[in-house]
Amino acid sequence: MLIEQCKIIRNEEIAGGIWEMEFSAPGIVSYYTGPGQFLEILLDNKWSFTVRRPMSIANVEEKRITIIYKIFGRGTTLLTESKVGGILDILGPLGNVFSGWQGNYVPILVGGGVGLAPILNLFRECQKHQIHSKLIIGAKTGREHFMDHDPSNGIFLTTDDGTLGNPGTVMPSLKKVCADIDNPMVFACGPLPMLKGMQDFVIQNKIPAQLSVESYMGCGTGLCQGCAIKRRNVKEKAHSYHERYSLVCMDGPVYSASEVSFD
Amino acid sequence: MLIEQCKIIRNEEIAGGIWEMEFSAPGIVSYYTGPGQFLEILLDNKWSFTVRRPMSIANVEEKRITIIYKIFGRGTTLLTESKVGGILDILGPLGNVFSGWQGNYVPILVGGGVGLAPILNLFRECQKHQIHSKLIIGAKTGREHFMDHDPSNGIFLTTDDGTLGNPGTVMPSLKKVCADIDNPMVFACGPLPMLKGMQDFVIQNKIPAQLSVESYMGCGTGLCQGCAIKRRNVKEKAHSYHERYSLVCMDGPVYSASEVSFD
Amino acid sequence: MTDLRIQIGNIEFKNPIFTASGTFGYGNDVPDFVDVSKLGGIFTKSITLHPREGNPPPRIVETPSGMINSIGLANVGVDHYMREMVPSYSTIGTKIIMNIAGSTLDEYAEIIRKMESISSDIVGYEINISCPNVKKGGMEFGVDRSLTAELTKILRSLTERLLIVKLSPNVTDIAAIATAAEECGADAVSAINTVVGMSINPTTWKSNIYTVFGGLSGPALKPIGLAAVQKIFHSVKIPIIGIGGITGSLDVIEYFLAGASAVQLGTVNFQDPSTGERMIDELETYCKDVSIDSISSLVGKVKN
Amino acid sequence: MTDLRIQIGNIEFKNPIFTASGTFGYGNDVPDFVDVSKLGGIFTKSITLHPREGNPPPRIVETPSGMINSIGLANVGVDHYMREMVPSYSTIGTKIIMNIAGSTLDEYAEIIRKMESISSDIVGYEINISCPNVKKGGMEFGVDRSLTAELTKILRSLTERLLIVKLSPNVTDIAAIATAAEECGADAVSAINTVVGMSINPTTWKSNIYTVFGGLSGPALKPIGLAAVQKIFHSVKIPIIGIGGITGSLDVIEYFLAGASAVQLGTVNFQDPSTGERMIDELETYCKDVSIDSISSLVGKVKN
Ligand SMILES: Cc1cc2nc3c(=O)[nH]c(=O)nc-3n(C[C@H](O)[C@H](O)[C@H](O)COP(=O)(O)OP(=O)(O)OC[C@H]3O[C@@H](n4cnc5c(N)ncnc54)[C@H](O)[C@@H]3O)c2cc1C
Ligand SMILES: Cc1cc2nc3c(=O)[nH]c(=O)nc-3n(C[C@H](O)[C@H](O)[C@H](O)COP(=O)(O)OP(=O)(O)OC[C@H]3O[C@@H](n4cnc5c(N)ncnc54)[C@H](O)[C@@H]3O)c2cc1C
Ligand SMILES: Cc1cc2nc3c(=O)[nH]c(=O)nc-3n(C[C@H](O)[C@H](O)[C@H](O)COP(=O)(O)O)c2cc1C
Ligand SMILES: Cc1cc2nc3c(=O)[nH]c(=O)nc-3n(C[C@H](O)[C@H](O)[C@H](O)COP(=O)(O)O)c2cc1C
Ligand code: FES
Ligand code: FES
Repeated sequence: MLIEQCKIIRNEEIAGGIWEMEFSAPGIVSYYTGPGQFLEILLDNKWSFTVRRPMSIANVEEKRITIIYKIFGRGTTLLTESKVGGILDILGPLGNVFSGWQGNYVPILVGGGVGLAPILNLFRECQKHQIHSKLIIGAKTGREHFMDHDPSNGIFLTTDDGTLGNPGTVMPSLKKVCADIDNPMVFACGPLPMLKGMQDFVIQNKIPAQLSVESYMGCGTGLCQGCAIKRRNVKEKAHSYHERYSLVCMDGPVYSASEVSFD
Repeated sequence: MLIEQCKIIRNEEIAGGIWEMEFSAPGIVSYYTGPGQFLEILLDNKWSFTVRRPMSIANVEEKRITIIYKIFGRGTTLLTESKVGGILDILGPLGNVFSGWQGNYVPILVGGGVGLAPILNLFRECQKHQIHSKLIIGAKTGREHFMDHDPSNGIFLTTDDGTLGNPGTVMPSLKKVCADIDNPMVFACGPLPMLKGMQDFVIQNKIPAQLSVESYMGCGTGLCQGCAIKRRNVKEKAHSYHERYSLVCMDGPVYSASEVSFD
Repeated sequence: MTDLRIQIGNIEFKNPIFTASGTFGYGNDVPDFVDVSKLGGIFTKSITLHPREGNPPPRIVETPSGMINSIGLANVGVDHYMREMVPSYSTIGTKIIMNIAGSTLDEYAEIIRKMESISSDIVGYEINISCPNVKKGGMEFGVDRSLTAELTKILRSLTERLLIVKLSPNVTDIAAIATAAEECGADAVSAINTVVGMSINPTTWKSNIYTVFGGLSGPALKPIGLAAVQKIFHSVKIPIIGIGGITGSLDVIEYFLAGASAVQLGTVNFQDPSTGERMIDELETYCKDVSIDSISSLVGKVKN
Repeated sequence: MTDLRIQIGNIEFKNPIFTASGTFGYGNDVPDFVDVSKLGGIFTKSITLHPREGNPPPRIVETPSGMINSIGLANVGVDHYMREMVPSYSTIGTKIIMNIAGSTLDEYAEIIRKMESISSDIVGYEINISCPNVKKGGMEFGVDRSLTAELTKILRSLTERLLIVKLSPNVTDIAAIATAAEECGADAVSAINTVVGMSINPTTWKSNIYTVFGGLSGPALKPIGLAAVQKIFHSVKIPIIGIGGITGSLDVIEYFLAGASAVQLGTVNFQDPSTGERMIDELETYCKDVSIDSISSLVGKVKN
């Protein structure tokens, strides 16, 4: 982990409201351990943005890192205005990685909204290791997609409004894919409602699953204690430091589906 | 007076640490009344800069305005990063104008440091009206100058370190020029020490003079009452609202030399 | 059509967007490009019994997301105000609340007595209690529950116009002071005034403000203003006028949710004095989008 | 060579740059790229008698030039701390001040008693008095002069290590509380803790902080911290440790000029936890540039 001044190589809109940025980050890359890890990006040095913005690593190619981000609020809007050749102050790599996907399971990768990046990273990693995986990407509408719906190659796009790929959320597609496979293991990242639905489904069906979760982050380094998420099934008892809450930046962002609670 | 979104046409360093910026401002130009008036520039819309920065109008050409600014702190530094084609949020025109230079006097124009802009504006105006004026521009060192030392045409440059033009501050040159002229009237703008010296000299020698003064400004429109400057020779008496202080943005920035106090 | 009207005491305002004392002059001297008639109301700069020249410069300085000021209540004094300013209000197209300041209980009372002796379009008084009380060794009226109560009681007896007490945030328990004002007959409280602050030039070692201490305003203190309003909301029933760091219509919504029934805009007027008028349309759109008929139904509705 | 050393009580610190409680963990768990040995000292997060899980999320939110937090004193508790953390301090290369919090006078005392029963490298205690006193209906210790005095007196009798009282800015008269601490034997005071703040999501109407009220920190409150230090400086003789919104070495100079003898960095550590180390060289350069031998000669030297 270190703070690096990263030169921007590319920054472009790849679908409606979805941007991809590539920058040079030899230092960060030298510590990188795999899909799931994320970065903390400083948006300016004038304290208009007190906290860095967390962004998952979408790809690492030699000494370059790619992120995929969705325009959400004023920070991500500012990011779209970053010019090629400009410098971004980035802290990373942070967090843990998806694991178990090299085992005996068929990895089912599910990404939605801002949760695309780590899932695409894992997808590529599977390809590199010649692991046959399924990929399900959800979006509200067709123009937010930048890949092709390609069921024969195990790539399923879904849209809430039915304008592209399978209509509906990722859930029906996930259920169908899981039903067709003997040994599925789910890896997912996306908005809260999606993760909730996912968690219910995999627990009910005893499918092993890892979820990459989000949380409002103050530092990314364990110092602020802001990024707490509730653990699941923790008995209410006093004096049990770090039993009820987990720090997403230190213990996560990837959790086993049975570990965390979204309530 | 209005607030206008002005498109930047040019922004370049014209001498060491001195920049010139030209932008399109048809609305502001339509209210412009002459040299001395200034603008209030908003540096961003994120409240990293609470107050607008006051900048004198250095030139008006059709619907375009030029300012000349010196890198001073973080605001002027940010201004240098403004790109051609970009937009600046500008309030103006504000303040009063130099007056009396079309009368029976020989205008002696003196500018130093950040006080260059309104003086050059007045110089050009004199030229336009075929009024023969003298121009004295002071700087710390030669590399801060962008004009030619040209005594035969009434243009005198001075440098504190003697690297260009007449050595020393503007004062010796001013005294010399005034001594050679029958009916001088001084118009000056510059840093506080210069204005102080100037004031002493013109009052002692009964030379009519107008000084454009600076003050920390919160609004430029009379609302904040922040830009107060002391009036000269005001008897200490209670209950004399607006006798002791003048608001530079409303009553100034141009004052008769005998009106204001720099203590 | 969304209803932006709000009621304070027996006065109805066409919308809840007011300008804050000391940031909009007397209301009749703002730049031409501002249409004050769109505003719900204007709170004048603090007016004192005698004219005041104000403090020596430097009077203001920029700070992170804010500024410090120490103007020293520069104003024309009540007599000049009555003579020269008040007549212009008959055609101004919005409601005027006169903000008054004093250094003794008598001074406040005397100002109101004078104002009540003439007929005018002023709908009420906002009492700036963040003023040093010369009779109590310079302690501010607004930091003391009983002083605030006494002052409010006296002024209440002098007028039937709106009486709004403007609270200082520089206290341990702002809700207690608000309660005192309510109990003694205030029609509303406004909160907050500026927070005590300081700034130094590290090169010259000089204070950036002549009086050393000044008042912090601007977005930096929005969280402080919101917290104050929320605390007061749990303690009083009279309307609260929220102040502090408002720059856009979403800030107004935040203040309403925290418990404000109206708001005042201060520092933002220095960047653009027409900010308030633009908010009116934005608030209408917001209310339409979230399907509420009246902006008043937002008051205090924050969830946790 | 400029002398950056400073003295508090009988302890000498190699420089006046400390990290603030709750923003640097226990000092032994910071990112690798940070060289803590360069710091003058580390103030641990608040440690309580029993471990605390802290508050439910959301615990933090960004605000203009600052942030609000409501962590709820999540910490391992004093026993675990003594066992697992304290031993690591023998090789940490900087001085450790343990920050303690409690909800009764006894709890504070019990923590110090436990700590005093073992030998350790801890040079002192910073007392977080911005905690609700459960025996007084939840009123904070730090808002009350006599409670602060009583607490300080008790703790003073239990230790000869440094006793530093950390003051809350949410009071009418911070200098009075500082004086109480001084009179009862505190070696120093630190100021300020966070200012009460609030933030609401105008779309969801939800509080951005689970507990509704939280603590505002960051550059937004630098003017408030500076004013507090200046006020305290005129009231006490013991050293003041300045806190609030420091992000660069010029901010440190401002705090010294206002009256601080040392400073703590808080929120800035979240952007870059190595900020403190970089300041040391910058402070040396500054002192050289203005030709002062010892940074201590800046203390309280603001001019007006
Ligand atoms: C581990 C992790 C990985 C992420 N990876 C990606 C990614 O690859 N691509 C992507 O588009 N988005 C990603 N996000 C989400 C992304 O961080 C937010 O969308 C972004 O911070 C919003 O910033 P903003 O300034 O645009 O929004 P703002 O207008 O500032 O805030 C709007 C909302 O965004 C959220 N938010 C703001 N700041 C933070 C913060 N520091 N931490 C968490 N949430 C915040 C809050 O809910 C806030 O209310 C990730 C988040 C986490 C925690
Ligand atoms: C009427 C008027 C006309 C001016 N015309 C010019 C001009 O043509 N060219 C030029 O280079 N400069 C001009 N100045 C000065 C210019 O406004 C300051 O140099 C500039 O504001 C500094 O901003 P900064 O952010 O770079 O400095 P900062 O780092 O923000 O501030 C450094 C210092 O600059 C001064 N300053 C900052 N903000 C203001 C403000 N709002 N008002 C006044 N002073 C301020 C203060 O003394 C402050 O301590 C003029 C000033 C006035 C009052
Ligand atoms: C320059 C200036 C002058 C002010 N003068 C007064 C005043 O005369 N009387 C008063 O009650 N409040 C005064 N205030 C306080 C404002 O009315 C308001 O309470 C405060 O600025 C917070 O709001 P804001 O953050 O929107 O500016 C003044 C504020 C500023 C910035
Ligand atoms: C996330 C966070 C947690 C904090 N926790 C504590 C704490 O446990 N005990 C304490 O005394 N102060 C705590 N503080 C207050 C800081 O020590 C400091 O006083 C305050 O943040 C102001 O400094 P800053 O503006 O540099 O952050 C905390 C501050 C933050 C931002
Ligand atoms: S983001 Fe600060 S502890 Fe996790
Ligand atoms: S700058 Fe605000 S009154 Fe002059």
